[in-house]
Amino acid sequence: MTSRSIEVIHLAGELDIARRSEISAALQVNGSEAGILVDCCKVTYADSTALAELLRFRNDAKNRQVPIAVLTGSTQFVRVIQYAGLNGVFEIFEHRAPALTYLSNAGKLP
Amino acid sequence: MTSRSIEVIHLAGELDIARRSEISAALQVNGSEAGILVDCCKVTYADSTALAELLRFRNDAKNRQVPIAVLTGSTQFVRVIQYAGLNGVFEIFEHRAPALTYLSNAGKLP
Amino acid sequence: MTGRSELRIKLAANAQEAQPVRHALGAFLSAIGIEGVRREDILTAAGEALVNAIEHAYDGRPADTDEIEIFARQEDGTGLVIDVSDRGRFIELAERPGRGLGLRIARAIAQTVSIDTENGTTVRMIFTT
Amino acid sequence: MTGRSELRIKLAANAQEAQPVRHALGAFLSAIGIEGVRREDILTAAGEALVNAIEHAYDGRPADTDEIEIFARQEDGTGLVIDVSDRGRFIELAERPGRGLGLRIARAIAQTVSIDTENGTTVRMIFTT
Ligand SMILES: Nc1ncnc2c1ncn2[C@@H]1O[C@H](COP(=O)(O)OP(=O)(O)O)[C@@H](O)[C@H]1O
Ligand SMILES: Nc1ncnc2c1ncn2[C@@H]1O[C@H](COP(=O)(O)OP(=O)(O)O)[C@@H](O)[C@H]1O
Repeated sequence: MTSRSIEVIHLAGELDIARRSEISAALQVNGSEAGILVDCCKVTYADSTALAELLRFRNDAKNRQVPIAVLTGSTQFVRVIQYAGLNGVFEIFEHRAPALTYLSNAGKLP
Repeated sequence: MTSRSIEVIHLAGELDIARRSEISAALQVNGSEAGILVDCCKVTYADSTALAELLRFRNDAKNRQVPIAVLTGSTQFVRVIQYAGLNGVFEIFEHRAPALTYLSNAGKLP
Repeated sequence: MTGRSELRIKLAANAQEAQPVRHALGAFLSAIGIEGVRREDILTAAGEALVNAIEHAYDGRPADTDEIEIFARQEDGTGLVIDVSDRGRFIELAERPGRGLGLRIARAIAQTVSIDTENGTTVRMIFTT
Repeated sequence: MTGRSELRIKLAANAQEAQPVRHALGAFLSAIGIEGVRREDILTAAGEALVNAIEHAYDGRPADTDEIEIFARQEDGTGLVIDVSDRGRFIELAERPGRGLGLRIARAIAQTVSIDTENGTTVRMIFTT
């Protein structure tokens, strides 16, 4: 079987400028994914550096037609996206199951 | 069987003035104990208020001939006892087994 | 024993410094009774100003100590005022995609954000409480 | 943007206030690079002075706001200086069993502890770093 699968990228802790290169390295898309779940459940803080990397990643994914979903329970994370005016730019989910359902439907699973 | 047993009192967190009455209530001896282990493994901070309660408790126990041992892994706790000049006043252990052995030997188990 | 509650920290223009300074600000806010969403938002806004000073003020020049200062204080009638100052040069924004988020976030949170670019940059944020 | 790193917090003479103030001081110390045993000891000493002000300065009178101030700052050449001030009255110590531990602990940690009892009590602790 060579069916494409949904990849999960985990980010955790405080995502700020000190971790930019680590975040950048983690948020990569190669185009073979059926979808990518960015699991930010353990993110306790995110700043504009992290949001800029997420935006870049989302554009990369869009160009390669790979759907992405962001999973987060942190209210700071959700609010900072709003404050940045990026409402609606990311598909954000509080729970894993609906996020995976979204990716399954959005992705072109064989 | 009415053999007297070793009691364990647990204290945890930051032991400061705000918790004096709680600490005082926890540190009670009725005289029927074979020995009392004061388990401070989860204590992250103790001030002179807590030490004063411990001292009072140690005197109560001494009067009733109940041996006590203090279990602690916190370096702050050990140092604050030193700074207060109370070195040697308490039997302090880092590990449970030797503390229990001490209490078994010191107490008058039937 | 006069004066108000305040926190002033000098730091180097070093990416590693942002987190401990945010933590210090966070614990300061809790101690003066600012908690919950308000506290989190103030930390977010201050974090953006700090990151800007770290990233832009000295633009590649090597980090020294005391290049940046954060100064937070409670002011009667005004609320909480936070200045983030550096001795660098403000870089006027040529619109670039994916940039400009930081000040936008700070402006969405603080009641006012003013930027003074004489003798370095001072970003003043006022949070009415 | 002049000055040194400093933390000033006003608090009420209320037992609940000691912990968040210690936490704020602890995070401040970390942010200015004071860590480990030294940090823990400074928190212990400052905690004792705070508890004394809370417990003794107003001796039973109801707590109001801003009765106590802690002021910590880094001073060039001296180290860290912490003042804990109140507007109460110092109670001269008649030796009582089980008491007197607090100042003994603070003296064991700080290089100097001086007590000024004019206009309330100010306990100044100097920690050379
Ligand atoms: N402290 C500062 N020193 C120099 N330039 C700054 C400073 N703060 C902000 N700027 C300028 O303002 C621009 C916008 O900042 P911001 O909204 O935080 O977005 P970003 O940092 O993502 O570019 C920066 O790109 C920079 O040119
Ligand atoms: N801020 C203060 N205001 C009034 N009296 C104080 C203050 N700090 C200390 N004292 C006096 O000094 C004594 C010794 O303090 P301390 O060594 O901390 O022991 P304790 O608090 O256990 O009595 C106190 O009992 C009190 O009489």
